[in-house]
Amino acid sequence: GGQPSGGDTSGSGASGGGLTGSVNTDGSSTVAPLTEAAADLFRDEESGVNVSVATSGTGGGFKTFCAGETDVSNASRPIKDEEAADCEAAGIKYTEIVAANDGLSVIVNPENDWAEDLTVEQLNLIWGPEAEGKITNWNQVDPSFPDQAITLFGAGTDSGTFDYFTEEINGEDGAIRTDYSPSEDDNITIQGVAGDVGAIGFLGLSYVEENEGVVKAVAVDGVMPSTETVQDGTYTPLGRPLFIYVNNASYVDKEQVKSFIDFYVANSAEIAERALFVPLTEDQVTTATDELASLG
Amino acid sequence: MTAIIERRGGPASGRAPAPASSFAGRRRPGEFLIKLALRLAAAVTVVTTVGILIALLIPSLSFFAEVPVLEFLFGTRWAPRFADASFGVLPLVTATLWTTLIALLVAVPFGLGAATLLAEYARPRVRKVLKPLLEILAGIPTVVYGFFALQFVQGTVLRDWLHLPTGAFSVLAAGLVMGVMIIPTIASIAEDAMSAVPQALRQGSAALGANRMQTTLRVVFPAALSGIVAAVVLGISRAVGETMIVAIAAGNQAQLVTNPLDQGQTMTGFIANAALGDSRVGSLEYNTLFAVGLLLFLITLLINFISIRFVRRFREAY
Amino acid sequence: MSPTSTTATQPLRASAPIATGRNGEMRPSALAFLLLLWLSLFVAFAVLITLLITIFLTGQNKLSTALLFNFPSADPDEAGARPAILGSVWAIGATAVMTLPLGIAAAVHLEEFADRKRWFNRFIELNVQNLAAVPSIVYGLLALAFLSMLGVTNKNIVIGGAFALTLLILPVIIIATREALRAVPREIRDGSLALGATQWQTTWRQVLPASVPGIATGSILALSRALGEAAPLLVLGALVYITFDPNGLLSGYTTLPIQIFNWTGRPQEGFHELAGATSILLLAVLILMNALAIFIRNKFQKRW
Amino acid sequence: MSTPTGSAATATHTNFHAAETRRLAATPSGLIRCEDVNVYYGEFRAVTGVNLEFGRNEITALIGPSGCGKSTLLRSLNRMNDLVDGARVEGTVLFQDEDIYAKAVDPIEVRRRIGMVFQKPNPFPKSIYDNIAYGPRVTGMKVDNMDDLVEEALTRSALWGEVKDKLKQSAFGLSGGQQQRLCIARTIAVQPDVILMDEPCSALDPIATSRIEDLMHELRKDYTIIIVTHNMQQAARVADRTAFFTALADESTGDRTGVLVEYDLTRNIFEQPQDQRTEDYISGRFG
Amino acid sequence: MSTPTGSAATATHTNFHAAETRRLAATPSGLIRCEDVNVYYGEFRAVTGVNLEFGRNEITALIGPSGCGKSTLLRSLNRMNDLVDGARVEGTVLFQDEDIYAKAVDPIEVRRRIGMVFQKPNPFPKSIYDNIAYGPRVTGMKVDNMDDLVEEALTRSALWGEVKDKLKQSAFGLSGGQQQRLCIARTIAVQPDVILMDEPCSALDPIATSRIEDLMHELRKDYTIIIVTHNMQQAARVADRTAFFTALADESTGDRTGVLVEYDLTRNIFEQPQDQRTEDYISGRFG
Ligand SMILES: Nc1ncnc2c1ncn2[C@@H]1O[C@H](COP(=O)(O)OP(=O)(O)OP(=O)(O)O)[C@@H](O)[C@H]1O
Ligand SMILES: Nc1ncnc2c1ncn2[C@@H]1O[C@H](COP(=O)(O)OP(=O)(O)OP(=O)(O)O)[C@@H](O)[C@H]1O
Ligand SMILES: [Mg+2]
Ligand SMILES: [Mg+2]
Repeated sequence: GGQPSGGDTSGSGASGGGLTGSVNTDGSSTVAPLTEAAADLFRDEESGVNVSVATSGTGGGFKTFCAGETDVSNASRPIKDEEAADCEAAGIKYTEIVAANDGLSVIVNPENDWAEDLTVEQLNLIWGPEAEGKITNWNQVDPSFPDQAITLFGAGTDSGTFDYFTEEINGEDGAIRTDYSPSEDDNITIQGVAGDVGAIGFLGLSYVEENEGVVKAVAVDGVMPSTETVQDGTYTPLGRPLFIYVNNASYVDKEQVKSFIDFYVANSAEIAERALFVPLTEDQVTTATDELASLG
Repeated sequence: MTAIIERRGGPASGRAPAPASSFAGRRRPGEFLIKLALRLAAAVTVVTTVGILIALLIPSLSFFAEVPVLEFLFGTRWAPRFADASFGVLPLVTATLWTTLIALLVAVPFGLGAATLLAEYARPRVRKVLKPLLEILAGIPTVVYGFFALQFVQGTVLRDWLHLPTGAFSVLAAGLVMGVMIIPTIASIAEDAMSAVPQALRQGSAALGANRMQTTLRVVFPAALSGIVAAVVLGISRAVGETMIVAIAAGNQAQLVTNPLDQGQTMTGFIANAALGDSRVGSLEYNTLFAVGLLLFLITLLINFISIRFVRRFREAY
Repeated sequence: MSPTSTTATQPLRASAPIATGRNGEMRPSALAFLLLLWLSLFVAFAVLITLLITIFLTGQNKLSTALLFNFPSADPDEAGARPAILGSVWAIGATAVMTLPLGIAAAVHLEEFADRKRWFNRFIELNVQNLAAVPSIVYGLLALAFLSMLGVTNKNIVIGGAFALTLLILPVIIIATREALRAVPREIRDGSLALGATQWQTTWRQVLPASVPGIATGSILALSRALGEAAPLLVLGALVYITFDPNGLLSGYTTLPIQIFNWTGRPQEGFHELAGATSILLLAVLILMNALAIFIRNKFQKRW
Repeated sequence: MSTPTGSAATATHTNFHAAETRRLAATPSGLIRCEDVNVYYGEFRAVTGVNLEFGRNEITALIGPSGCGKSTLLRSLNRMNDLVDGARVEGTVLFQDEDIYAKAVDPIEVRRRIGMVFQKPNPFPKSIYDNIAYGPRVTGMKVDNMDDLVEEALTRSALWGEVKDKLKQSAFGLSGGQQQRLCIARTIAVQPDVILMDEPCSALDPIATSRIEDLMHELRKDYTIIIVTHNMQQAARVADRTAFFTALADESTGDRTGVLVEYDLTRNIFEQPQDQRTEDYISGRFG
Repeated sequence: MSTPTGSAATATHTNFHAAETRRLAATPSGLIRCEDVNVYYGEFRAVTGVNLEFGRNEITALIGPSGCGKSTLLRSLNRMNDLVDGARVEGTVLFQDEDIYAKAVDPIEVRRRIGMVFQKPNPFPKSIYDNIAYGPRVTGMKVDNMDDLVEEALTRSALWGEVKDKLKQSAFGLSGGQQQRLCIARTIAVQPDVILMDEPCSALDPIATSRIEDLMHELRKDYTIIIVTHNMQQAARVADRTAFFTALADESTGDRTGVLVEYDLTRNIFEQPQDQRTEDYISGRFG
């Protein structure tokens, strides 16, 4: 599993570079800790820059982003076509940067000793729209499972996590049974699963690692989510990248935004570790650096 | 003595010729402007109400253009933001009813008990200490109550201590804590109502050989009944409108709640949870928020009017 | 029998002693009733104390100056609530500045000038009572819709939150102020008017000064309610991580209840402790405000 | 400046009804006796050193200027002061030679036996019937037939004829005078020995007042009545004996406290007051 | 049943001070004249058809049982009733032959010219000095030296000696009688022509009462005074003329309304009342 971040900060450059101004970010609450960690570390370099992180969800973030309100949008899934169209209509040009990786994890109650490894098909059986009102007991998922009612918890509909999970497991963005307990607050999901033997839920890997013993992760198609399995790509289909979208104009025109984003990418490993995410691979770092370089 | 205070119409001057203007009004434009400003300030409250109505109605109208009113009101499946959307608000309403009912079961007896103690038994000095202490309960931020309900009441008391078959959330836990929060509201109004019962009635009862309990139950309660009803009704209104406790502790699954140990999403819980994300202005999701808000507003409006009626009745009685 | 009594019909009962040894106030039913009443209060206080203890146990580790002076951070050991504290100050300050003059003016109009015979004034009264019981989240929706209509897309600004909070506590302040004004005896007004003072002079120079303690008490209580409110601000979208001090009405901000709400939603236990510590802080402030209000009420409120 | 010196008699005609129709002993029989009674409200001493006996089947009036402690003393005779915060009685109040403040005494029973009628009629917000039945019910009286009891109480208080057809209606529908008689009926219903009345007519019009005064004469046959009144002519009309109180300023503190100035047969108080203060009061020089 | 019939005279001695020290015209000079005045509170008519003239530099007393509309009428003389919700005056009230309810009349100015002193002393929660200075300040009087004005007002109201060393202290520190004289001083300070007094002594003790009565005699030299009182002896002592009011029940509605029964020189009212109701009231048969 991943290690909680250490306390040591990078602080490589001389602090107080003299920049001022603000960097406004909004978007996924899953990605928010990543950007916050970046801002934490960045503050040691450029204490004059105000970084703010709002958490309207990935979809909500894109709305303000495409209205030109924010410089950076945090996203736990790629931008959708309609959202891109909005940006285009508003004349907003942007760059997508993968900032870290995450293993979207399926979790169950620690006392659940039957569902330790589920297939994508089983997950689809449990979570698909057709399951609504029908699949209510674990023994319907697999006859060998005990007679135990299933209760479901998961991310709220505005989150990228929701979009990603529905896309990957149910084959269509937003397609999911509705008789589950959606929450924009992942910790509520933890509470839900921890409080119910028959519960199952999904959320980011960091929550699983922080709540060992409270909830436990389920292997998907035989692979447990972890830094390694996510980085080496074996944890599929739920291993996923986390994104930040940078407003090109902001990057070019606002020195503080450029400085922050450059810092973000340059220190991605440390930032990811601090925020309990899976760091970028070498290739991903190179790609991101190149993308930025092309902006000038 | 220096006659600084001169007599204007004294006998010395005889009947002073009284010109028609002797009382003529001084013009006081400042006074007029001030009164106008005050009136405008008062009118702001009306503007607020109109604002609420407009703010809720316009998105709601767009909402009802897409979703028939009857389907909204009587539908039993609430899944507004899913691919397979449906807009039956009854699940939210049932959850609201449950949390409200449970809250009242706590707040009414305890609130009335506390009010009776304060109004009928406590000496002024004791009351002076107890009442503010009780009011702290109403001052605790509801976020704090929410986590108390979720972690302590639901997690520790209901699950660990009582071993009740309940999950992570329940309308029971939310309702119980909400009830505690409402105790001071009910106590305060009920106490007002009881204190408004003239001392003469208590004395009359005591002079006939009734003890305090008899006086309280048989004279003061009936006499303060409308005020007590008003207190309960206002308690209902508070419970229906409370947001953070239910958003945190009642759960987020919109389902028809039949068992208080189940989770459920209330109307306010839905609005709060939906608002945590950010819906595009004008989208159906956004309008849904306001349709539920409108329903909530209308329900509390109705309740408030009932409560105001009863308050007025006890104010008028004495 | 008394020799002076002309019609000696005093019945037998006259000789029954009154020293029965019993006491009607101490009948079992009466004692049980009293016990129930005390129980009501006891339950309420028991919950209060339990709540305070659980919060304290959660938050005690994180009660430090770091909480007061540090910015939020992705690392719970470094995070503090500084922007939330300042944000609360800004939001409540702006709310106070907007709502106090408005609320007091409206109350003065209703109590001192309005002719209750006019339907409009009666309607305003009714309306204020009703607004006082409108759920707070509805005010959030109102502010959301209002800001949207103005075309403001970034609703995470001090003035937006203050707007919602102002409308939320305006009726509370109006009602409290009216009560304070009503407590000033008629005689003071009559005395002033009989000297040839105008109604406004009477209000401004006699009634308002005399009701300052009552108004202050009500206002502090109303503002403390605003300070603890989270729901309407949540609807406006809440900033939770800012690395700067809110510094103006258009500045981004977060408040203590929102910060608590957010931290409790984090995976790390450390953030939950922070939420507990922040709750302690918020509660301490609220209880202090309550105590101040009660102090003012007891100390300065004249009993006429 | 003007010192009142003239002596033009007013056209006042007073009827010493009580004195004229009854022969009274020089000293009362002492159904209730106050011995050195002081009454305090917290630190403040409202009544000081009262020694007074009230005669059985007599009407005794307490008169005196406002604030001299008449009501306070009256309430201490049936322990109604127990219900007032901070009120405290020193000295002895004997009822049938029993100390009503003794430990073993049930204050509830004291109040049943020594009933009270108040200044403003205070019917309960119930029906006329229930107003009367309330006392017997709460005191747990054994009542064979409540209807009879209600009828008798109302008859005794001269109200039966007026209300017999609307017993189930709210008592609030009655006129002020009827309400006051209802309160008297209510008191009678629990079979007290003594009825205390604190300015029972001051909220009533002349006709209602005169009906109550008539009623008091009736009731005297069976009850002992102690009445506080502001209206001296009323005292003269109804009372067998009259006690005059006034308020004295304490030399040290400046606090005013009520004292008994003079107590005598009513006619004596009004025609040959022994104390100058009594005479000043009776003649309207203050009050 | 007892019907008051006896005629034993009380020991009452009344001093018709006013009548004895002054010769008065048979009809008053009419500084204020009420013509057919009705006063309503909403639908309820509290006072009906009053015709009355108040003489310049005279003291006129209004007496009558509680609720007969004395205060209501008094307040309609300086438009204090304007401030009571629903109160409405019909008929004409003339002050120096001007209709004070005419359109062009400023009620504020009416109240300054016709001052008022109330039942309960109502000093402002300010210093003694500021209590006096308040009126001149708010009415915008041109005052050369406020200190002199304050001194004179206090002197005229016989208070200067008692308070001259504590002008800056709160008026609440004064005794009730001093407070009432302060209220009179406050009224004098705005130079009114008439002073209305609504039971100014009913909250005061005998000594304070007598000081106020003395003061009224002093003030009569410069002011016209109209006083409502419950104390008939007070009316007899201070008033030049007395008006007796009572409350009549309306045949149709049963509502009671106040009417003027009799108005005459005080001595006549007390010694030769023309109306049976006046005599009944004066002799204490009700009230
Ligand atoms: N509950 C109380 N607490 C404190 N002081 C009181 C209380 N009741 C009365 N007093 C004071 O005790 C004194 C005597 O009051 P009391 O009411 O007995 O007078 P009273 O003779 O009945 O007057 P009145 O004729 O006005 O009814 C007064 O100074 C009064 O202010
Ligand atoms: N503000 C008011 N609104 C409605 N009715 C009123 C109002 N003030 C007085 N009244 C009524 O008008 C009538 C006359 O009242 P008013 O106060 O003038 O009587 P009063 O002669 O001064 O009595 P008292 O001797 O008790 O002072 C009464 O029936 C009273 O109830
Ligand atoms: Mg009394
Ligand atoms: Mg009056």
